[in-house]
Amino acid sequence: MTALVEATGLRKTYGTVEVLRVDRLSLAAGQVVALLGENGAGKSTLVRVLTGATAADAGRVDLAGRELRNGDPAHAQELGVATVSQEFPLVGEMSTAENLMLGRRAGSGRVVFDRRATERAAAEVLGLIGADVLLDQPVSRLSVAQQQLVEIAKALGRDPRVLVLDEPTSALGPVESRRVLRVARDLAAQGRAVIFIGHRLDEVREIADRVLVMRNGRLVADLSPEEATTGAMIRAMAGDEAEVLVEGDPPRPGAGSVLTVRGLEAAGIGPLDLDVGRGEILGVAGLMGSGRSRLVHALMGAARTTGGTMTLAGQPYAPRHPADAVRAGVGLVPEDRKRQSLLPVAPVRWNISLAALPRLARRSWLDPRAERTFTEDVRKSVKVRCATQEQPIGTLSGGNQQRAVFGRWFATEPRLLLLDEPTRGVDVGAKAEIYHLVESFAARGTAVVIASSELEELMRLAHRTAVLARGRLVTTIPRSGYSKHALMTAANSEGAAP
Amino acid sequence: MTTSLTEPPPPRVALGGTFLRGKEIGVVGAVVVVFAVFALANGNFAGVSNLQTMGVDLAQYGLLALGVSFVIITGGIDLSVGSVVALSGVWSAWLNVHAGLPDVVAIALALVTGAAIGVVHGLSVTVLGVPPFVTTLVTLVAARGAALALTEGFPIDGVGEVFTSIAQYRIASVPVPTLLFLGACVLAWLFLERTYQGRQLYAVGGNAEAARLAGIRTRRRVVLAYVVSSTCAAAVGVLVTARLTVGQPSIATGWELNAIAAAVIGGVGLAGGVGRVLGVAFGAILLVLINNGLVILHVSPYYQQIVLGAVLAVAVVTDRLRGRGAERDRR
Amino acid sequence: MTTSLTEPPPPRVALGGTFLRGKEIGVVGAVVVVFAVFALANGNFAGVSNLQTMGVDLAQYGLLALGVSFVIITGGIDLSVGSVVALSGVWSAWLNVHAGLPDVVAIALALVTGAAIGVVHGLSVTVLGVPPFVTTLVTLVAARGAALALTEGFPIDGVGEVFTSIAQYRIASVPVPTLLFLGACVLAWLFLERTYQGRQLYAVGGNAEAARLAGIRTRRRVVLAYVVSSTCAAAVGVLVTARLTVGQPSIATGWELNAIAAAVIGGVGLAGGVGRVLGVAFGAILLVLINNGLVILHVSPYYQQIVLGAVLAVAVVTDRLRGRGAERDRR
Amino acid sequence: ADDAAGGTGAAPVDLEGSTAFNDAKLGELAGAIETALKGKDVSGVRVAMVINSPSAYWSEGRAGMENAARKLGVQANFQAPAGGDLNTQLSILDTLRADKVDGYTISAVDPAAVRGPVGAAQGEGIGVVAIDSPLSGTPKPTVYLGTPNTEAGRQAGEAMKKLLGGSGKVAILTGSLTAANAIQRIAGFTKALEGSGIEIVDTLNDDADPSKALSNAQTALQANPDLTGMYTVWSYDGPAAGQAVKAAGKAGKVKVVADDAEPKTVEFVRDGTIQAMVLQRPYQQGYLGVYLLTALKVLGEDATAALLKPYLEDQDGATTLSSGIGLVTAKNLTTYLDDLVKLGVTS
Ligand SMILES: Nc1ncnc2c1ncn2[C@@H]1O[C@H](COP(=O)(O)OP(=O)(O)OP(=O)(O)O)[C@@H](O)[C@H]1O
Ligand SMILES: Nc1ncnc2c1ncn2[C@@H]1O[C@H](COP(=O)(O)OP(=O)(O)OP(=O)(O)O)[C@@H](O)[C@H]1O
Ligand SMILES: [Mg+2]
Ligand SMILES: [Mg+2]
Repeated sequence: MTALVEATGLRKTYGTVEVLRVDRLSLAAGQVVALLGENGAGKSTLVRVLTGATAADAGRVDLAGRELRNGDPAHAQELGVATVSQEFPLVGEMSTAENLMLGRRAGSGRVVFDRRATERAAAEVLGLIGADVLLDQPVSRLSVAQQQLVEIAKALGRDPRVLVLDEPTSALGPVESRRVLRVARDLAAQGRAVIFIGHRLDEVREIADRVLVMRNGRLVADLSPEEATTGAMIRAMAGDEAEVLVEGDPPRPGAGSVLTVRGLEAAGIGPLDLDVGRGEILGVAGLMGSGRSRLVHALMGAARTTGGTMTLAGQPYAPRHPADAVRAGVGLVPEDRKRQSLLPVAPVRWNISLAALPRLARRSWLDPRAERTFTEDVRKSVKVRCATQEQPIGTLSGGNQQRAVFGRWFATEPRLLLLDEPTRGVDVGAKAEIYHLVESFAARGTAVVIASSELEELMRLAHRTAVLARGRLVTTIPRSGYSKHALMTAANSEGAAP
Repeated sequence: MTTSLTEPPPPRVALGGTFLRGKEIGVVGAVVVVFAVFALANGNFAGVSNLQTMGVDLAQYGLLALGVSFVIITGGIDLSVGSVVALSGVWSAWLNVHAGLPDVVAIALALVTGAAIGVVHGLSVTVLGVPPFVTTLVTLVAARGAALALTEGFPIDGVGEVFTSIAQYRIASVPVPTLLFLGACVLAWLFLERTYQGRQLYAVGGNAEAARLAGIRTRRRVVLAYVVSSTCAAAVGVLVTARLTVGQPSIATGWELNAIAAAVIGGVGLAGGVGRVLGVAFGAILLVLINNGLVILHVSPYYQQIVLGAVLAVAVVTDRLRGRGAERDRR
Repeated sequence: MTTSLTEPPPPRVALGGTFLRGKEIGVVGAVVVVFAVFALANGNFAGVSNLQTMGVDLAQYGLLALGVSFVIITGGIDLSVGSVVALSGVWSAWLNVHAGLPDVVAIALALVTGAAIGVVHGLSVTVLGVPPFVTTLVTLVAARGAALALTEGFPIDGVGEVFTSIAQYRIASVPVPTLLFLGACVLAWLFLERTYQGRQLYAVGGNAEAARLAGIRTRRRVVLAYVVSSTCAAAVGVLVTARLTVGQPSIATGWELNAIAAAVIGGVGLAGGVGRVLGVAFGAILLVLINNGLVILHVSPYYQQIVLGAVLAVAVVTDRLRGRGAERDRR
Repeated sequence: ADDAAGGTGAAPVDLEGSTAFNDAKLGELAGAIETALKGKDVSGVRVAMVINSPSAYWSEGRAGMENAARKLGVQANFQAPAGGDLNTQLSILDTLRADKVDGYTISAVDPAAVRGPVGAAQGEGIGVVAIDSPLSGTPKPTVYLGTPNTEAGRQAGEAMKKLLGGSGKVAILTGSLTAANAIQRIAGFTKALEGSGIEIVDTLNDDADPSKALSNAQTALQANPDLTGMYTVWSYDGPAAGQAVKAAGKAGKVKVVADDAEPKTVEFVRDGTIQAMVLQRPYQQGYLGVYLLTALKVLGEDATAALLKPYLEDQDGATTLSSGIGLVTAKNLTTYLDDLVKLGVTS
């Protein structure tokens, strides 16, 4: 076995925090290596250093026997590295085709841009993962899942010797995920090296030839597939004291209805009816683009509704703006963290207190000390790992950002909580924690609507799951009727006849 | 269900508090250095009467910069302020002299007109979706045109007592305009740092979509920002007319760039969501100091702009070099 | 599990290809309407010799707008172009008259100086990380100052033959500057739409981090954009000097706003990553048409700016209202 | 064929130029002041000259200021608001007061607007002399050293009337619609044309941009094919008009009267494209300005007033020390240029 990736003495500090300390790392060709760790453990930082996206403070990286110029992604690419980044960097205003071929040249010319050849090459690249995305649309019009597929195809198209997948399936449904995993396996079989970062342990077990675990910026475990049981992985990630339990049942729902929806119509969805009771957790399943996100947006008043009526806690509810929804006691954790949730350069404190500000203020006036204490409490309750509350939230790891967004809405103590892909990019421990939080809210009477691509998540959390197809409600499956098969079959049905 | 997650490690860093504030340290430092240098070079520079002169200039540039900062914080830009200064200066004089309204009423009406211009800007940006740059560029042209049309080129002479006393009165030898500016700074600070609407302004600039989904009435906040900016500009127009004692349509040409420059030098980010009153005020002070210093040090007018450019360049570059240590590797 | 993957994409979209192009339709339409109205109102407007006058004006504004567009496409801004025009105009005249260099050498050196200014801008933005607004603002002040210092306010008379013939020659009755502008448009179009480097410029403006991670040398692209902008400005400086036959330090004051306005009206997005040559050219044409039309229709000088503002407002707002149908429901 | 004929058109014979200005009398006055200052220590005197905009026009005045300062041995500094900004000029005046200079001459962007700072300066015993445009309504009356702009405009109008033989269409080019000097000259020009058959068809503002001036001039020729005259107000407007007229092949057919003598204007006068220049003597405004300020400081107000008395006129309600008006045509151009060399204006 030849080592395709060799790293020694890597160090990286932000401010005074050392986030990476890896003395030796050697990755062989022909293997899928999974990299595990809690949110903020330093996984992304490690692969960013390996791929030149971030300059290390010290250390040396060799790719296929040649030393990488520190912090030079172009050089890494020359050496045969391709990366699927966690926050998929795409050029929003450019077409999908050009994004897929970004920084590369299709056709024969080196100077003259060949649009047709580019589109042909792009279509081919998309074919590698069987994705079906319009090539000439600006990429900003795609859904998160589609963007993630584009990002994956973009990396595969480079025909890499070393492929880095940083949470490649976080926004994908089960079918697409499976396809991506298979492609990764195939590449390894062809003698490439694949680094796979993920928080879904079943995926890791399915794909990995070797499991590396990180904690606080260090490599703390190196497991073979046989050693890598779920328990062992969790223990390695969280330290010995941790005992994470993801299984379980949600608390029993209370009596009484919180939200009733009749004949709701909005762009591309409906008409559909829904009921969510006190303390009830309603799952929403469906394929990519089936309208889950638009449903929760319509419930939040963030998308214009064109028909139907709603009542919330017995009162007529017709939000025309999310502000109306917030005032009525509704909260939304959107699916696209970067575009829809974060104020990236603002401190963690601002991000957490954002939705609760009006109620935190006394007649408009904010008391900074009260805000700080309040934020600190919330931060602790959702366990955001950060140096201080004043740190820009953009510098936190992805999972910690997601926890902060959760904190934002938990702080408003909503009557109805809308969750769109809520645990995207969240580590197992935190996921359990978030499930726990959702359940504790439900236990206090909050109604929860949770739209998710992860069937396990719905099966674990939801009392009932509504399945959408083409914007219409196909069926609602009770907890007793859960199985992956049942959910998938319903999602693939044609939807109610118009 | 027994989940006992590891608590995050104790906060090891004192990054936070200083991270944003660091931007302001740069300007404040530059102000101190420039002031010291000029005061050493000419003893009269730090004299009371020169400080008063600078105070009046500061009131004008500073108030403008303060208003513009509100807009920039929401992620917009306001190019119209110079022209709005001219229009409001002429308009208040016209109302006072030609329409015969009492001084105070004329001034109030000029401010209201400024606010109305801000409302138009805000609605154009939020409801029509015309980019801020274009919206306010139209006003840059049109408001200057209106000022010119109102006077047909002739300055409007004969404004009343209240105008002149605004410009001439001093309280504890601080000129009234300077006091007004200080007051505006305090108000702006209170609003931006101590009310939730102020925070929401930053949120809108930081990420409008996230702000909207968090239940913030983004349009209202944006409109508010433009109203503040135009009203500040209108107030500056009144101050300038008070100082000149005539309504002159040619005043304040190009001041929008000064105002934006003061804000940006003071650490307000043009991308929106970032910036503080302290920085803006010191940005304006820096510009006023340099401009005044060039005159009092007898720099030839043909070389003043080169020197101004050089001083700015040095200030900006050292600020960057200092800041680079803190946030290396972001690209 | 063999399931048909994604839902079929929303079929209603024929938007794609025309979506961006739509922005340009607005300006082109406005140009046609304005031209028709003015030509009907005064027969001389569409006469050959007035078209020539407009052609020369267009060469100046248009070239400037074209250069600035490069910078805006990378997500930056260039406020210095007006001052660079002045500096290069004076500098080429100085080299020619006072240093006694041959005309062509003087012109070439002025262009090289322009390019050098662009390099400085580019490095300041990319390496030092000084925001583009601040970087070019410093040059706005300093380059104007240099032009003033070079002349001490006194125009430089006596430029050579080559200068004057640039301004006076016509090929098939099209003035040389206009031809130069058209040539520049074709080159810019080829570069931006038909070369990889050009496409990479858009990528850098659209998402600099994505471009960097894709292995694009973002800094080089950004530097290139500033070089193009400053060199265009320097060329305009030479053209203006050629037209005036003297090097005048006070030319082109405030032209940066005209240039940026032409670009933005032509659909170049200030956030970067968006914009086409066609739109920029028509944006510049629109401004030139209106400015010239106001004179030729004898609009009172006191009302010209109001009318200019009103025409712009109408053009921009109808454009938006038209565009809104296309992309409703995004907020 | 037309072009050839137009290009050789000579200056009309009926226009009588004059280059005397008021140099003789002002030279006398300077001598008187020098005599009075003899034996007094003037080395500590600091004066300033504040102009309205840093332009070519003022380099002659600056030379005068420097020559006078050298001759008397006083310190003089030269100040200008960038871009002719009114408010900046006020700041400059206030700053000079704070700097405790002994006196300044001022060419006000707007005479009404500088009343405040000038009053404050006078209150602190700083001598103020108005140049280029008169001040009124200041606490203490100021001497005005210069030419009434209205009068200059009137003379331009008279010249235009003669050139056109009493009828025609005229366009005015100006750098500002708001600056006092522009307003007054245009007013004087308009006044002179009243009652004649000459119509002012366009007044075009270029906002102090020479390139816009040229474009305006060209457009004016397009817009009015029957244009017969142009009056240009700011210094660079003359060359702009000359060039546009020449390029249109209308030299000699469209008569141009220009204020100020930029080199290019002089060239155009020489080749007959521009028929007349209406000139001031900024040199004297700089030169004698320093003398007056020094006298005010060293001799005191009363003694200075006594010295000045024989030379003062009353014009436009201001006490005027006229620096004269010149009308320069192709015929007396050389005399004018030689005089400048004699004064020591190098360019
Ligand atoms: N630009 C930055 N500035 C400051 N700190 C940073 C920056 N980028 C990352 N960090 C810090 O480095 C640590 C490691 O982050 P990293 O993104 O590598 O975590 P991760 O293991 O990928 O987590 P996740 O699973 O949540 O993606 C975190 O504590 C994060 O806050
Ligand atoms: N405002 C909009 N304008 C145009 N298209 C939209 C809009 N909102 C969503 N879409 C598109 O409609 C499709 C379905 O949207 P939605 O996001 O609701 O689906 P989803 O079930 O949540 O699937 P996903 O997994 O993609 O999030 C997506 O392809 C999305 O790109
Ligand atoms: Mg990560
Ligand atoms: Mg979704």
